[in-house]
Amino acid sequence: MADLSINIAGLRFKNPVLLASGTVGYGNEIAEFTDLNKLGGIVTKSLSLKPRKGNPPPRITETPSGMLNAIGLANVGVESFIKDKIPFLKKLDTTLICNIAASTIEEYVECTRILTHEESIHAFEINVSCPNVREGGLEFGNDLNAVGRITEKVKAVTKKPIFIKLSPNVSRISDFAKLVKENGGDGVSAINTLVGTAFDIYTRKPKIKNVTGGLSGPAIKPVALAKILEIKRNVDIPIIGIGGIMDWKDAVEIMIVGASAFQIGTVNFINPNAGVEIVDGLKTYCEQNSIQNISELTGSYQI
Amino acid sequence: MADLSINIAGLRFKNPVLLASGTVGYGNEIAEFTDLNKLGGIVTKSLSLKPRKGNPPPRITETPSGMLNAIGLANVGVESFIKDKIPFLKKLDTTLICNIAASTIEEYVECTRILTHEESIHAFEINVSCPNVREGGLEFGNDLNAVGRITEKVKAVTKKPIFIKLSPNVSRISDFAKLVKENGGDGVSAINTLVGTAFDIYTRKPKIKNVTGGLSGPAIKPVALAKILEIKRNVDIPIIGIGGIMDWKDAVEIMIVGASAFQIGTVNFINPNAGVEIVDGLKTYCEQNSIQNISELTGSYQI
Amino acid sequence: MYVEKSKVESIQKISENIFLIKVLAPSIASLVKPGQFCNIKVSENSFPLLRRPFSICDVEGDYLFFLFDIHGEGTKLISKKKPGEFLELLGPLGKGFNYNDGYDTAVIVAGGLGVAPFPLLSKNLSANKKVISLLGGRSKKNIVTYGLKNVLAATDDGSEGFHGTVVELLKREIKNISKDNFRIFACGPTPMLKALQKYCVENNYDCQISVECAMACGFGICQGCPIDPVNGDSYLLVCKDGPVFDAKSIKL
Amino acid sequence: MYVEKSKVESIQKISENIFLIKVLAPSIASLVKPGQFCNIKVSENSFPLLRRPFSICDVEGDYLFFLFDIHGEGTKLISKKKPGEFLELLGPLGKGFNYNDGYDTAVIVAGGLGVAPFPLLSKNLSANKKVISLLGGRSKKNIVTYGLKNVLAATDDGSEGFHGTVVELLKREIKNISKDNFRIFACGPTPMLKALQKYCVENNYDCQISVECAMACGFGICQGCPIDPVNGDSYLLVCKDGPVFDAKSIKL
Ligand SMILES: Cc1cc2nc3c(=O)[nH]c(=O)nc-3n(C[C@H](O)[C@H](O)[C@H](O)COP(=O)(O)OP(=O)(O)OC[C@H]3O[C@@H](n4cnc5c(N)ncnc54)[C@H](O)[C@@H]3O)c2cc1C
Ligand SMILES: Cc1cc2nc3c(=O)[nH]c(=O)nc-3n(C[C@H](O)[C@H](O)[C@H](O)COP(=O)(O)OP(=O)(O)OC[C@H]3O[C@@H](n4cnc5c(N)ncnc54)[C@H](O)[C@@H]3O)c2cc1C
Ligand SMILES: Cc1cc2nc3c(=O)[nH]c(=O)nc-3n(C[C@H](O)[C@H](O)[C@H](O)COP(=O)(O)O)c2cc1C
Ligand SMILES: Cc1cc2nc3c(=O)[nH]c(=O)nc-3n(C[C@H](O)[C@H](O)[C@H](O)COP(=O)(O)O)c2cc1C
Ligand code: FES
Ligand code: FES
Repeated sequence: MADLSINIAGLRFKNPVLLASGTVGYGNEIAEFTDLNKLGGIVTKSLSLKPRKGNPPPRITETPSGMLNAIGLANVGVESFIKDKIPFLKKLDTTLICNIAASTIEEYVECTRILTHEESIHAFEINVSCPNVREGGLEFGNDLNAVGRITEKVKAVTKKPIFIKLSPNVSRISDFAKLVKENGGDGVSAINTLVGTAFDIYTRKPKIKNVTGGLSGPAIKPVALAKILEIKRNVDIPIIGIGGIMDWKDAVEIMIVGASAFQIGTVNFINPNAGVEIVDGLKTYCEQNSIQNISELTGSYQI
Repeated sequence: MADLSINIAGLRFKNPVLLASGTVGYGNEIAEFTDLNKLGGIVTKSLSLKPRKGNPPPRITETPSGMLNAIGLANVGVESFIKDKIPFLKKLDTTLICNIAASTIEEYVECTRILTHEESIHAFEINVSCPNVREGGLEFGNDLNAVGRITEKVKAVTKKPIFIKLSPNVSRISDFAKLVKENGGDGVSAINTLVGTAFDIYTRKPKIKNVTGGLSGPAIKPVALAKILEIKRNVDIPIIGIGGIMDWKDAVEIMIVGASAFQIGTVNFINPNAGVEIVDGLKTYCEQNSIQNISELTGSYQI
Repeated sequence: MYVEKSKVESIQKISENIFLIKVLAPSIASLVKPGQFCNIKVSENSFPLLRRPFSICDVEGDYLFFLFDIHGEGTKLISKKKPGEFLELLGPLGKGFNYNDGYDTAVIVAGGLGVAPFPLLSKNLSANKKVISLLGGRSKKNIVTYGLKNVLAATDDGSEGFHGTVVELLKREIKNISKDNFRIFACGPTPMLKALQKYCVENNYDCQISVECAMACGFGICQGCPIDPVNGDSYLLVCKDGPVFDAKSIKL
Repeated sequence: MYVEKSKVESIQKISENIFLIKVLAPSIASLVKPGQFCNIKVSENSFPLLRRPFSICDVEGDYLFFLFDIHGEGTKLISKKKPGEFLELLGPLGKGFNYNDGYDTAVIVAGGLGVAPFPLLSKNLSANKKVISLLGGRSKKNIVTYGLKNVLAATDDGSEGFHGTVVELLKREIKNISKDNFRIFACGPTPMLKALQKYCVENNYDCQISVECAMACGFGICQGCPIDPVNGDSYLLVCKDGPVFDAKSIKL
């Protein structure tokens, strides 16, 4: 029996299968369809200090082998998260990662400072793909300096592992991973969605109200793999791979190019039991290929 | 009867449908399946000064709604192009754009200087997504300065229109378009392929020998649309839209977000008559929607 | 809620572009309430990628019925299913109609394929309730009466029944109905629902409407389907808090 | 060369995983030479995106035959086609076998589904030519003799015919054959072709091999299918310059 457990920054995951932020809410609805205790971990919907209403509809549209979303980081805010959502989450036997999104560096720090006291939260994922209100809406995620500073300052207020979730909409993602490492980050999550859009050819209006949205799903898998490979070849930091994983085969592929663990997003909407099926698929793959420990797969590409 | 003709930088195209560089060779093979004279234009395979053998196989692989290629700019070189390929191309009644790829700025200039004497070439498209040998393999296309300088220097040796083909693998593509404009470029072609990869999960080898390749096809359409829209909203320069167009509906969409003309690539491999079918589809669309002149569509989004 | 691989029992073309499909789905069938829906994976591969939401039209024992028209690629693929082939259902989803108490006459107001949820509602209404079904469509061939009782039609082109919209038909009929203690149940395109909502709010009529919008998951995890409530700062979700809402409670 | 929407006439399961499909394609059928192929769009939507290349197995009047096994999603979709449904063919593509003059005995050497192009070749060989068909496969069920003459089998597990590879079988049989003026025609997996190529080059046997590789367009516009020639600096294209090559002329 292969050992599927993995270890990142001192944190143990029972297997490398995590559910991605924004694609499982706070865990309760998807629990109707799947056994969350069988998964390596859950990353909660991006939290901001105060509740956010999010963008007006339409928020989503399908594209070839993908979807665009512009949810607008709708979330209940830190306070209600602790009061209303943690009680369900703390009962789960899986690793809980809390994703934080903010519009100022101070807000990232403040959220982390408050949430670090919650025992049931094992680590933080910092979503830097948010517009920076100070710099007039430019994304933190495209700004090397900002990513470095966020890592450093957030790290200063918590002893728990910090993963920085990187934007793929940059020329060299490994430069960002390098800065995360230099500033004490414990790992990177890659990738967030690609910027995309779609228009109705009769009304000439955007199919999502926000005009642009984030592209996810199988369409982006080749890009995610290339970004992860680029990080792996250039920076020695644990990578949580994300992007277009639909089944265990995609999961193996993302580990081969460098991921220590991975997250599944869009597939949850189509098959809410996908995570558990991937765990089973990985077990069989490991057995058939004489892999003792799944971490042997990480970065095992043959180039 | 709607007027499908368009005008970019003083150059007239009988319609906005062009065949993309690298997806029609030098026109002769595809002519077996379609009437090239019905199209707005043809962009020839990237030419370099000397012939290039290109990358070893495998060079292509399918991905969800897309494909990866790493042909490696295999081409016959400028001399053989003039001798062996121009004779066929000059007989066509369509606008001919010659695409140039090079590893040094001097090579771009030299190719243009030679080719500008060929009467049958109406314009040049400069492919800046090539590794810059001087700067150790970094892409010109990710380097603002290089794109500016290439535009300026190439422009200096030809009176014909110059379109710079932009890389999508950057944070802000409109910054590049701005530099093209400032340096006298006549337009931008957007987008080239996204960097991607794919691995075999049993051999753990890359599915294309070059490891990474360029992602094209419907999967990238949402990204192409967002990049074109970004340019349109920020820079006043003609845009030739490229990326994932499969049919006339996609073509209308790309014009709505800002393209004056567009190129079709991957679809030629699947349906070599796609260009002519798109011309027909555009005609019908224009008639049904009372569009007198197809250029009315360009940038006609309702946001 | 279940994910159920459901065998197609039969598929019937009701009119030019409209189909009724019957599938075996015992687990879901045992739970359904009128007004609920299933989110359906129409293919075994990733084209199309997302599920497609469809109202549960009717239930017969272990079988579910869906009524649909060909809209795009997803519905085209369903229309080509043959008996013995499969659909993958996720459901039953959403809150159904609140139809048990507090009124004597059920007034169904449906536009186009908005009739879909009403055969089951009609069937499940207790026998002592009166039902009137007002159906609107562009033309005669868009009027689907499958499973409905006491039907009056309205067509835009006058080819069947009342010449005009179904909301106008309701306004005409209301003088007969309004003597009763009635509740309106409505489903259809958003412009129709808007007109109906305005009319019902102005007249303080009891009205439940079933709303459509783009969906990804269908059960509350993607936040893709927000709708603005009349009261409150945060959006409701059409898939989880709806698709049926009190006409007074939401902004369309 | 044509793009032809071809109606499926019949589809037949030859063995566990192997199918023979017959389609109506008069324009293409009128042009085909043995060893050519078609690039086939297996669905009407963009899944899968690219065409799939298949050797033309046989021609009967206006009909073409293809022999295939289920490999991935594309071939799975073809295997599910029903008579009356369509495939979109592009072809005939590539250069076929050079089989007319200069020899008396045709020695067919095929590994697995590499038999595909040989029924048509066998049929088109002039009557005065002798044919020997050597077929290799993992096991008995992988040996497909459809349309072939004078068959000798080789299986890896010995369940049929010679116990060993088809190249080993050729080496054994060659003493009977080599008295004749013969030409070898081969198709199969690359490792088999490599072994055969080595053997033929060493012995200076006349041998034509049909090569497989990933393809996008199939007619020379994508440059996706290069193969290294023994002489020359630039690649050849499998789709246009091949798929049949003289064994001496290419590096495998
Ligand atoms: C709760 C609910 C119940 C529904 N019940 C029925 C029913 O019983 N019968 C019926 O015929 N239709 C029903 N619809 C509409 C049906 O879901 C769409 O017609 C269908 O998704 C179109 O898919 P397509 O692939 O054919 O079209 P496409 O246009 O190709 O779909 C593209 C995308 O747009 C979305 N979309 C397009 N139109 C709609 C729409 N009107 N509503 C929601 N999403 C849409 C699809 O989900 C898909 O992601 C219902 C919708 C909802 C939300
Ligand atoms: C000239 C030529 C003739 C062929 N003739 C036959 C034949 O007569 N019968 C038959 O069964 N098969 C034949 N093949 C192989 C056949 O094309 C592949 O089995 C088929 O493309 C697999 O598609 P898939 O979607 O089922 O598999 P997938 O693995 O899902 O295909 C994924 C991608 O890989 C490519 N690919 C995978 N395997 C191959 C391969 N071996 N060769 C080329 N491309 C591949 C496909 O084109 C596709 O782009 C031939 C190939 C070539 C090049
Ligand atoms: C509807 C939706 C909402 C998302 N919300 C968030 C979010 O709140 N925070 C975040 O960091 N990522 C968010 N993401 C991005 C995903 O976590 C993931 O990075 C992306 O979808 C790529 O993975 P996939 O292709 O498996 O979906 C969201 C994605 C989707 C589709
Ligand atoms: C096989 C292949 C070869 C290509 N070669 C070139 C090239 O030589 N020069 C170039 O500028 N672009 C090249 N491209 C990029 C296309 O011109 C186009 O920008 C890209 O494919 C996106 O368009 P599409 O999605 O319609 O294919 C190539 C694309 C493909 C698929
Ligand atoms: S459709 Fe996903 S939350 Fe409603
Ligand atoms: S497959 Fe496109 S050139 Fe050969």
